[in-house]
Amino acid sequence: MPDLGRYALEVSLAYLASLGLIGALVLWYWLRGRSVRQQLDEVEKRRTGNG
Amino acid sequence: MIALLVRDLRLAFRAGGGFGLGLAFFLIIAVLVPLGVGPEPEILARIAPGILWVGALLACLLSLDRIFALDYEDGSLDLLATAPVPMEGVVSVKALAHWLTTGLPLVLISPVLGLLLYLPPQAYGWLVLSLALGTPALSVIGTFGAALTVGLKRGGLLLSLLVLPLYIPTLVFGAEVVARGAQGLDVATPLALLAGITAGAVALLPFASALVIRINLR
Amino acid sequence: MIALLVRDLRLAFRAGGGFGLGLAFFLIIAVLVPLGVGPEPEILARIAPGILWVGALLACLLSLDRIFALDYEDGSLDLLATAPVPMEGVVSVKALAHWLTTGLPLVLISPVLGLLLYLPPQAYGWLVLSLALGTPALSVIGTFGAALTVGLKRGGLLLSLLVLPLYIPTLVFGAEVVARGAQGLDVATPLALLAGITAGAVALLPFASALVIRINLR
Amino acid sequence: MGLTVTNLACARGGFPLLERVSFSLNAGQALVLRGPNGCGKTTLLRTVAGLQPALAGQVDCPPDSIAYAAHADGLKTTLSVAENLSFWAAVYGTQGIDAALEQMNLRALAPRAAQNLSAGQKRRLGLARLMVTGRPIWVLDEPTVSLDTASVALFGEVVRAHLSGGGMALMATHIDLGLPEAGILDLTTFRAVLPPPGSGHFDEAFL
Amino acid sequence: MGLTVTNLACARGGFPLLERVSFSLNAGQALVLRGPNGCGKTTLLRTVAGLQPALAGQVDCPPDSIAYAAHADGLKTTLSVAENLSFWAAVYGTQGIDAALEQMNLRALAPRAAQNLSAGQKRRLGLARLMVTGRPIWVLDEPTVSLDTASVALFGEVVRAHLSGGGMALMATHIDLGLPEAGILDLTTFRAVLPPPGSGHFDEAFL
Amino acid sequence: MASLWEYANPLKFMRTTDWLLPVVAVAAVVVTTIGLVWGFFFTPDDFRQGATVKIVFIHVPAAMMAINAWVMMLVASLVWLIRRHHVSALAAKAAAPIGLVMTLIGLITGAVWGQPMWGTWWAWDPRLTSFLILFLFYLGYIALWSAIDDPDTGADLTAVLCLVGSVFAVLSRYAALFWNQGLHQGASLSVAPGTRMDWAYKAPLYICMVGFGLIFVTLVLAGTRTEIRARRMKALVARERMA
Ligand code: HEM
Ligand SMILES: Nc1ncnc2c1ncn2[C@@H]1O[C@H](COP(=O)(O)OP(=O)(O)OP(=O)(O)O)[C@@H](O)[C@H]1O
Ligand SMILES: Nc1ncnc2c1ncn2[C@@H]1O[C@H](COP(=O)(O)OP(=O)(O)OP(=O)(O)O)[C@@H](O)[C@H]1O
Ligand SMILES: [Mg+2]
Ligand SMILES: [Mg+2]
Repeated sequence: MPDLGRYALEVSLAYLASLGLIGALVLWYWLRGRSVRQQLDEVEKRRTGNG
Repeated sequence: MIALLVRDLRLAFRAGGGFGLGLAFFLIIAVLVPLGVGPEPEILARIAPGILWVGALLACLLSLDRIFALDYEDGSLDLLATAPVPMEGVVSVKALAHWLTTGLPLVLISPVLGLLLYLPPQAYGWLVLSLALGTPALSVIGTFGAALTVGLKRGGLLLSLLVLPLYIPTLVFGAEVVARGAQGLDVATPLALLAGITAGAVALLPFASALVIRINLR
Repeated sequence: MIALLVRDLRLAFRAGGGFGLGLAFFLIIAVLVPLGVGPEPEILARIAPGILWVGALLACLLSLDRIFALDYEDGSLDLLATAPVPMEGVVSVKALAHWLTTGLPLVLISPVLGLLLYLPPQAYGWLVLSLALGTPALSVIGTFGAALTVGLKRGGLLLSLLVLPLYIPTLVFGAEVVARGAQGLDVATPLALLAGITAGAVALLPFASALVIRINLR
Repeated sequence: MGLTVTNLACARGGFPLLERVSFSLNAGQALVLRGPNGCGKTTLLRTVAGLQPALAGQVDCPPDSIAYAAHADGLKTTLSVAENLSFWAAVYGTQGIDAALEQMNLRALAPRAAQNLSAGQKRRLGLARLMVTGRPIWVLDEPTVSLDTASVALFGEVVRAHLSGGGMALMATHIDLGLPEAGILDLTTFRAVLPPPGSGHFDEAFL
Repeated sequence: MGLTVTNLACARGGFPLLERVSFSLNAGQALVLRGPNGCGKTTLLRTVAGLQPALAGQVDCPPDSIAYAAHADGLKTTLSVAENLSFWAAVYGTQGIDAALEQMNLRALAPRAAQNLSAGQKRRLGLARLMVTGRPIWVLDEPTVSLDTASVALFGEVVRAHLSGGGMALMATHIDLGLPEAGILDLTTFRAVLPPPGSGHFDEAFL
Repeated sequence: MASLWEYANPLKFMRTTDWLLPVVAVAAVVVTTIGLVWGFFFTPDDFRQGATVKIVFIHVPAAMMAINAWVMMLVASLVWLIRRHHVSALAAKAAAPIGLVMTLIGLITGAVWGQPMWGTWWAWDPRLTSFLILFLFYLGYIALWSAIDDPDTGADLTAVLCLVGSVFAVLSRYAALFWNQGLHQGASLSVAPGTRMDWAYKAPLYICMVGFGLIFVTLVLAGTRTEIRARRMKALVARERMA
């Protein structure tokens, strides 16, 4: 851990907040992507199954 | 009754945005004012309480016209009037839904906007508290105004005209709480008056609104 | 085309108020701000240009959602789209009608409100001139926003969210003209920029609005 | 335990349209109101439903027994068909929208948003609402507008089932509903007659 | 000099409803579209009127020759009947609303605000609008909704007069219009067939 | 090479991104980690700004990507309006939330940085102001997408909004500059070490910029794939109901 001096709070806050936001965004894209893919697979299966 | 609340909240969300829009409008006001007035921190800090309260009031105001208008236009208001729910209940639920989608988010985001307008740190608590106490009154009074103008085409502007004078006491006391808080003065009196207005409005206005709606449906 | 203008103006008057309501809203803003901010003349004089411009902008905004919404709901927009008038013309006429019922009255009454907010005497001319130059842009841009959101339920707040950022340049230059005028500085640059924005918006945006309306009617 | 209307007079826009309308409906009966456009059918139905006060006469029925369906359907366009129905079921405190969906042939449309329905499909949904109210007296204003023949027959079935369950129906319409057993009331005979000019007092205009 | 529709395919909400619709109308002819609720009549009429793009095929008619009347009447409720009509006459650049008022039996209602009309009276006003457009091809979506029998007959007369003056009419309806001479096109046979499952490409969903 | 437009075909796009996405994703993670670790742990403190200078490694790439994302949406919208390639419309849709988050990160890191440097969380400096305005544009764009049901209508309307909005965003930027210059502030606040930044900072900064660019590309590709699937699913479900 580098010595952040008297700005430790600010710097770590900036890093944490940013990484948190990016993480949340990635998580959201990933979860939504997965759920849509599963739903689509289901629909495709139903479609070819019936046909 | 709960079904009605759920429906109204659901409609607000479906229609794109829900919470988001009131918030965004509030944010935009906080951006526009400095753009118009100029960026000097002293001036902005001085007018911040007033501007934030006026902004909250306008954000409420802009969403009022849809409280009953949509239900009136598609005929559901007629149907609700013949349904086994008292009109007073319908009106209160509508006001509650309006507050949940508009007032509450404003309360929660107001500190961020205080930041943008250089609100002094000691005033943040009072800002949140005064908005939390005052916005229910805005919703209830607004519902009354919406009930008065339901069925009038282009009710939007007329509605503003009717409602804004009714909002004045809430605005004055609310802004006063924040302004005094910012200067470190005693806030008890305006706070009590604000609470009084809200309590009175919530207790009595639904009856007036229900009456007015019934008259408008005739 | 003239028939459409006449009809829109007539509708605005029938619906109660016509000119009156936009004015009243503007007036109310000018009253609310001192109530929220406090009565000190120096502060008010300092913020008057900005507040007056923000007020004009909000008064325009409030009446925007009805530009197309009523015509869409009762089906006349469909019928107009099949009538022998170009959609660009319809859109321009609507913007013109909106300006005549909202922008123009604001321009005319603004000196009175300047008085309420202690605007310095030398700024009155600039206030009227800048509003006269700027409000047409507000109407045209607003018409574009209204065209984008026609047919969306609860378009009101979404419309504000879309339109207000587009209003920013007009607001900045308009308020700057008045602020500089109040301090006796040179106003040529912001005035020219304001005129440029209005000219550009009036010349180009109707095409975008017409395109968007056609898409929305599909 | 039915609907009795006695000597009803009703007005719209402040001036009287119908006078001395009397009829009664008992369990299992249906009555169709007929009359040319503008004769006051909608006005009469709104008065019966309690949405506007009567000029004179009275409407007797058990409290909370009327379900009213107007020209407009009262649909929320952004909610799905099922959501629209469940909402009304919850308001009226009844359970289960399945029977209504089934009988009005809306099952396939259940998850579709109401704004994506055709005119006739919207109307079917508006009528399905009646079935979840659980109310005995149906007051319907031109129920079969925009319906195709199959749907009109469907609607006839539904009304018949409602009647045979002890319900009542009061309907205004211009076209044939496929309900030969329903009584018919022609409203032209009840037109309000204005007092002869000059006879009256000044306050005659303030009815 | 007529309306020719060739191999038209149209879609609503992004997916196809009708395919290979072809018909043509010559001066003096009328065609009635029939089909169950939701089969795509409104969609077809909107496509013909040019309000939405066709998926395939084409609609040939002289420019500016179509007058369209939708489910909604497009009335301004605060304007009077005469003002509503004059507005449309001015938009279409024709003169005189008297004939239209006369023929749709609206003379007595002329000074009345549109919001004070009954459902059927509103509809009559909506139909009177067609007569002031001066357009040869009328495209009508359920024109007789809410009309009483007398008004339907009146409307039949008006259409007949229009046809005998060389006009054309394309109408969708579920009920009898009293126009035995009109051709009938049943839309059920033109339903769009989906490509067999699995056959298509992935991008088949992006029409 | 075949025409670039081939990738506008959804099927082709899906096939290509099947292998491209993992590659870009791994690259994004690796590059960003290198850049941030280098920046956070292995850079000296600035003689004036102390450790806060480390914020630059997030702040500047995020601010850049916030602007670039809008430019990319503008290009994609134009492609959609002119050539009507569905993939580009959906790519614009997928890019908007990323741009929004990048803007937010720029704002937050800037605010956190401003507190020690300027003694205030927020100043109405023209650059900051125009960034806030960009944030509003993103909000409006996303709100419009979410308010419209029909996908093609949504694509058309948001594309027009993006076009018109871009013009006004540029205008706002000049307006903000003008506005503040008129009031003689701004300049004194604007610390611009970029001009005399030395390589000890520049190298990790450039790496971070590339890393953020790769993150953006990864997320856009993933988001576009999701949107394509969602679109197809919607169509299939609607057909099923119709049948
Ligand atoms: C909320 C506040 C802030 C916002 C919205 C913001 C936004 C921006 C933007 C848009 C850029 C341009 C990126 C580019 O053109 O590539 C930028 C660059 C930069 N910002 Fe900030 N900033 C903020 C606060 C700060 C603070 C407090 C500092 C430091 C004291 C700072 C230092 C820098 C530096 C060093 C650069 C890159 C060098 C340059 O282009 O001049 N920023 N910021
Ligand atoms: N404000 C008003 N002033 C005068 N007359 C009015 C007013 N409002 C409505 N009317 C008239 O009152 C009558 C009311 O008709 P109502 O709507 O009850 O008719 P209806 O029998 O339902 O007709 P339809 O079959 O066309 O639906 C109409 O003739 C209408 O013109
Ligand atoms: N967004 C959408 N997604 C899927 N289907 C849709 C959408 N919008 C409309 N539809 C369907 O497309 C069809 C369109 O019907 P249209 O309005 O053309 O019918 P119509 O023949 O005029 O019926 P009616 O006789 O009831 O007026 C309906 O079945 C409707 O459910
Ligand atoms: Mg009626
Ligand atoms: Mg139809």
